[in-house]
Amino acid sequence: MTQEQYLLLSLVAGPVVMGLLSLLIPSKRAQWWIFFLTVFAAGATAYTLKGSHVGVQFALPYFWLLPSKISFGIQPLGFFFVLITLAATMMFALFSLGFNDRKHATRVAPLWAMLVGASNGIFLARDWFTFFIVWETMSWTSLLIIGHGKKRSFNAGVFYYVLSLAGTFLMLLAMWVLYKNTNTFDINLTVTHLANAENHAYVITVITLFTIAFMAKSAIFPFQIWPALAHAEAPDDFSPYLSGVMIKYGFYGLLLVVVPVLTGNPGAKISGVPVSLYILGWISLITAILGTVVAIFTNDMKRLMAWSTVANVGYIGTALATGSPLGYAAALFHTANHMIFKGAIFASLASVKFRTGEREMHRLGGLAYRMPVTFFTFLLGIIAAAGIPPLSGFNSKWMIFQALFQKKLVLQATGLFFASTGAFLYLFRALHTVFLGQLPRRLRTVREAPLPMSLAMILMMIAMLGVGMFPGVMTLPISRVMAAMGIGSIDVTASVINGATSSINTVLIGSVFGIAIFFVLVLYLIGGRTYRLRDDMDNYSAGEDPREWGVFEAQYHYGYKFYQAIEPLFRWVPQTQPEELYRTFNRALHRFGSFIDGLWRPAGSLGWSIVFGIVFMILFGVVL
Amino acid sequence: MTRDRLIELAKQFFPEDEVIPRKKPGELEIRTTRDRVVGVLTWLQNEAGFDHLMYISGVDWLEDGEIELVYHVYSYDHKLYCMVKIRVDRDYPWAHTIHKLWAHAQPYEQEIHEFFGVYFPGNPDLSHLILPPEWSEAPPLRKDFDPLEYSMKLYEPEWFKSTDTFASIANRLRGEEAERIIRSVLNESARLHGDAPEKDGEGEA
Amino acid sequence: MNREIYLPDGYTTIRKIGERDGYEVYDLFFGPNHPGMHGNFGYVLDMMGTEIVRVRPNAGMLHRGFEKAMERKKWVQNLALIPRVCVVDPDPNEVAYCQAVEELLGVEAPERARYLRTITLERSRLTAFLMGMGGVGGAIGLYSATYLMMADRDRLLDMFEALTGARVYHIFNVPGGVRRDAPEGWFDGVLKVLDELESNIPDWDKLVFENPVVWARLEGLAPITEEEARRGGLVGPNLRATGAKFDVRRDAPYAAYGELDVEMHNAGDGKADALTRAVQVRLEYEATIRLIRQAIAKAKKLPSGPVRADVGPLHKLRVPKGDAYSKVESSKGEFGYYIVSNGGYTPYRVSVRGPSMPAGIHLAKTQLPGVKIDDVAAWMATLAICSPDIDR
Amino acid sequence: MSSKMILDLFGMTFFYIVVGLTFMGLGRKITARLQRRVGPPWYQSFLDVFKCFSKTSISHNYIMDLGLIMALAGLIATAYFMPVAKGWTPAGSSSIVVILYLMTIGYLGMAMGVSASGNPNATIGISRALALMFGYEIPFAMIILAMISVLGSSSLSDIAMSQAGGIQNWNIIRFPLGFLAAEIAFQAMIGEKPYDHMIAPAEIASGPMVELGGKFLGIAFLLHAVQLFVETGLMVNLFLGGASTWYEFVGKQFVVYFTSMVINTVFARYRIEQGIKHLWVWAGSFAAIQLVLTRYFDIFSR
Repeated sequence: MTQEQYLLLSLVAGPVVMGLLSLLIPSKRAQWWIFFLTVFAAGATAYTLKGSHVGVQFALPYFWLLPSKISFGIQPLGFFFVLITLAATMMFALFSLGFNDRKHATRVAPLWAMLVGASNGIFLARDWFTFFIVWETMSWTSLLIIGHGKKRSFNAGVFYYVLSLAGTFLMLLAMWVLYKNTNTFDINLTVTHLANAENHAYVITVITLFTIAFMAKSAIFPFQIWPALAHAEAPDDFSPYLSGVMIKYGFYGLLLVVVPVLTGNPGAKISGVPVSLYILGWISLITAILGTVVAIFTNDMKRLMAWSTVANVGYIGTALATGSPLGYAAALFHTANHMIFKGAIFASLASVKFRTGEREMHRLGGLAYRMPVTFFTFLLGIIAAAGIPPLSGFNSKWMIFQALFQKKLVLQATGLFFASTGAFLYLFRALHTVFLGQLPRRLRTVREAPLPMSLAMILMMIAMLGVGMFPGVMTLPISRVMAAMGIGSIDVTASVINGATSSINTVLIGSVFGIAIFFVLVLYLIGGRTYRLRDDMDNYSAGEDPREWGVFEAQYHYGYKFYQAIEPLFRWVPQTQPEELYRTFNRALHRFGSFIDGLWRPAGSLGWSIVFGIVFMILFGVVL
Repeated sequence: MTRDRLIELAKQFFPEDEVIPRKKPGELEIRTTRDRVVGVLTWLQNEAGFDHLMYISGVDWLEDGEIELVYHVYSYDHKLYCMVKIRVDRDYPWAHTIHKLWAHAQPYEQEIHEFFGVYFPGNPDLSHLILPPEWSEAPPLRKDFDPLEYSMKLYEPEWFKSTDTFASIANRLRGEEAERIIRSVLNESARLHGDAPEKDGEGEA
Repeated sequence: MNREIYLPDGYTTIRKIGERDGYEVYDLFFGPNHPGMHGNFGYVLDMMGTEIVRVRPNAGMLHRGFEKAMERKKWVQNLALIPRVCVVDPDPNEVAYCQAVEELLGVEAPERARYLRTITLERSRLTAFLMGMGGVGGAIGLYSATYLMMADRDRLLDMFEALTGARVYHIFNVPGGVRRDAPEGWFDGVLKVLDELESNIPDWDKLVFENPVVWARLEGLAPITEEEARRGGLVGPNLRATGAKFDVRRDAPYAAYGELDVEMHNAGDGKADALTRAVQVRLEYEATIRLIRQAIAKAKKLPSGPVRADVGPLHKLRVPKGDAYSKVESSKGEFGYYIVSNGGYTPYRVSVRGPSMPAGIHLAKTQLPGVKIDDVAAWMATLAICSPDIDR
Repeated sequence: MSSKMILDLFGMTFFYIVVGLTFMGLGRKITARLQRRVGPPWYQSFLDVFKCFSKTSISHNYIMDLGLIMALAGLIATAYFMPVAKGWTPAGSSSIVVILYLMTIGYLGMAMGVSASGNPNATIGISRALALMFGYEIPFAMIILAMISVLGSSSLSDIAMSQAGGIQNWNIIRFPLGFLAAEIAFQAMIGEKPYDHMIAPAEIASGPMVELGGKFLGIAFLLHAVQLFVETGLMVNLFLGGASTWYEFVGKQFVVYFTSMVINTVFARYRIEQGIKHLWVWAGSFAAIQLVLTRYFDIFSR
């Protein structure tokens, strides 16, 4: 085994082993330190492997119980994902190190370390069997992390787990079918087999199975409910990872299987897009719109951002579904950008919750005056999320629009405009309600987040600005990855993106904006003297003193039902309440269980259950 | 229903009360007591068709030691106007609330409570609507509340007592005319408030 | 501060939601110096989202103690105070006060004076209607209506100036009649102004009453049934808009109304929303112009004579003991003065019934919860709430 | 980025502000004349801005300063991407998506600045303004998409250039329904009646302006001026054939603004949800019909 192979193995096994080892340590803080160091070690390892190591492979020898070898290898796409996820994870780990102080520490660090290993495993797996193992490891570790010892959170985690389990079964079925037909588990071989298959119905079936599995993981409609539960109930410092990194596994899967297959075997097309992708595009668009609209009327800040994640997943899906190189690149780029900005947003919300313990937005307010770093992180995060130049989110959103323009998918583009305008609504609402307006008296003593958290947030800000000004940091590797995968390439330089219908120069945009700021600043400075009010309540109240009427800061802050005026216009959108759905789901599951239970219980013997089991297994075998 | 018929009926129903026609046609007056007024008003509203409560006014009769409450009601259907008067003790003034009969009696009672100090048990809101909440003086529309005295207590007394202020204003105007006007106003004011209303005002401007 | 809270029964649930924790409800101060507020008056609105859950009227900013001040001033001096009870429509105050004094004195104004009073009152009503219709426009953003109708009102004020020397507070009536006769050619001047106003009506209809946006804003806003209006103390156009047929000018005629044919218009039938109330004012505006023409036609034929009954020197006026209630139909409805005299140089008690109290205080507390913040100004404008007569 | 370019940008900033403020003054004059008033002189807006900037101003906190600076800078930066005439696009590339999204930073800055003042009236105004964005952005986006799908370029200067050669080539002729939709949306975009929910003095006491005074109000004035320039410029470039000289451009802009002011004078204000619904129903359906006809039936294209 070469050194590279060891490094490759350590990327996957290292975090898992360190996680298991740290379980033995009783101190929570020590566990978090180990997690932090593990992530940084993994990041460093990945960085040393960067460059011309494509094709490095590693396979565990045959083991009698296993039907296949366990093999990992560096592929361009997977390794790109490894790099960006590890980069993001390092920031989140730094953030977590600050977050898990004596008061807030949770026991999820070992599990999270294992999850990081599993995550790398997903991106590095070379065969379906390995893929399945690491996928499952990822699922249950994240379930336990989301649960983190709280009943409510555990329920949310179970909901998430059951949904992804349903997806996993379909994936298993697809793998089985592929194995039946090709006699191999190797991912590349099976993809090639599919891309060259004659029977198009067969290809579509397999792809659909895979797609549904990945959709469940990425919370695309109709699986859009789980993030609102899981992201909101997960530990606050884990939410950035959940929303930034974990929701992207589905897209990795789509890019791994579906895109190459459809590039080789497109079948029928609608406006130049393969039919299945076209349908996926519409589904993603529905996801984007639904996520946006529900987010607008959500009051819980973490849940709001979870719905925003759903909406962004919709953008990525729409971009991917254009079936063009520009679309794939836009999807990849937005994946990376979303990782940073949603991570930053969740991180700043976590530090708000860290200091105040509140999650309902209307109970907060005015925190920008007390927590400037958190505020600026959030501000830059929402500017990026709303796709406003010169931050990172704009570049990828622009590319998505270019991809849609290129294929003249005007209706989808209209839908995306809708979702993107809506994004501005809910993002500003969160900004105002949490950070601006009146600072309630009980929050006057709130301090800025601790140093590691602030440092992590500053790093994220720099990343957003950097990628915003120089998208080449991301687009150039993406272009290379795409070329290596054989799905086309895009025309980019460090600061210029050439789309289908026009091109942008991000440095130019950034610098003219800077110059404009300079002009306005000069104007501001030559204007009259300014003095600051010490008292926030000293403002226009139509001639009345608010305090005389029993109105204090908290009663002078408009945050609850912020968009009540336009609520009547959105009656047609199902206002998805995750709790209710969860309860319905729970009841249905329980009823199904009772039904099964009732089938054999009257007989009063174990025999019936065995008979049923055998019949079911036979049926399953026949079907396959 | 004519006025005569109404008077007849009212006398029949409320034999203890005085029911008198007023000078103008279509107007009558019922003098009753605090305990019967709700009954009278209920009868007027429900049986006699008086569905419009115009308002309630209060009159402070200082010499009698009583406060008079006048309920002005009107019948849209019969075009009759009726004044229902009761008198309550000035030192312990209270009356039954009628906001269950006419909901908008609530602010009127609130106002009478504010300006006459009449208490209406059962009225949901007797806070100060017009006066400042910290008002601690006598109810202002009572006859024994003197606004001049109150103002002198509230503001700087010198400003009111000294005529120099006015004289200096007159000097500043540098006009004999102005001074004459101000002098006459001062005289008039002193005459009116100095218990000398019988003298004819020679300084009328 | 011990401002008690009064909330009608129907809204307790909303209040409970709001009070479960103190952060869902926030407060807005609507007045006293809010651009949408008419006069120095205010509502403290407890809001949830953009919807009102509780209203606390905030009156008293304008309180000048007129009722107390009148007890300390001579009968005739009070004439300078009373027009200020309602600024936009001052003459009904003067007439009601003078009529009550006349009733106590036992004199009657000469016929010529009664016609002059009628014409003044009706012209004052026109100015108030113009301001009211413009105010409805202003409350929903149609500022052109405000400006244009103000211009029309100015033409009327010019004629007031020609008659009384004052533009807003005319102090034209005195106990026993009016101060002076109409100057030469004044009637024709008024008729000319009326022609002008009438020719403008189609334009205002197009601008305001047929404007689809105005309809969209006002239709269905704050409906009041006839029964509610009758029992709730609503008067004047607000009452007539619901279909009730009542007008002081017809049912208890005063001045010269007994000899004139006062038209009765009802914009609604059994129920009136904001739009119906606005239209009611518009209908009465046109009817008022016709009524003035009628009155002028009759007044022109009157023989010349005194315009004031002899009640002795006014500054030495003493009014016999007794009490009197006199009411007139102002532009906002029934305006009443209850005057008690103990035979002295000054009134013993003057009590004013303004038309705005039931609507501005009571109806606000019951009807505004559930209304959006968008509609508060429009609600006030269509109900023609005039805060000075709450504060007096 | 040479020093000459910075100088150019400075000159252009001055140009935008002068044009915008002149428009504002003329708009007030037009409104006054329609309302039978004399109205202020046309240069009144300049005087207002000078006065505002010379006064002592009250700031609630640093975010208020930052927000307003960001807002004005964002709109000025947007204007740099607006092709005025041939060779008069200071920042070169003029992708329409850039313009649409850069404009948002102006709104975001304004919203941030005024809601930092802590007045609920201002916040309601902002919530209305954002909600209204929902109303007009969709029709506007649809029209732009229709144009892009015909032309194949999303650069605003390309769109303007493609209409050269006479009035028959203007998009107002080629996309009549789209122009109607854009005109309705434009009314909402510059916040004139019937869509002036954001300001609505009688409802929320001037909304966002409620806490602004001194130079902050001055910045808000300039913001409106530049906003007028950008949005009327957008209409001119999209529908009225762009321009070859700057005075032609300003003249066309004034026509657009004049129309809008006249509509503003004779309409009341909708309720906010009615306004959005109206935009969706009318502007939205016109734009959708235009889009479908253009994209799928190839009508109206060359």
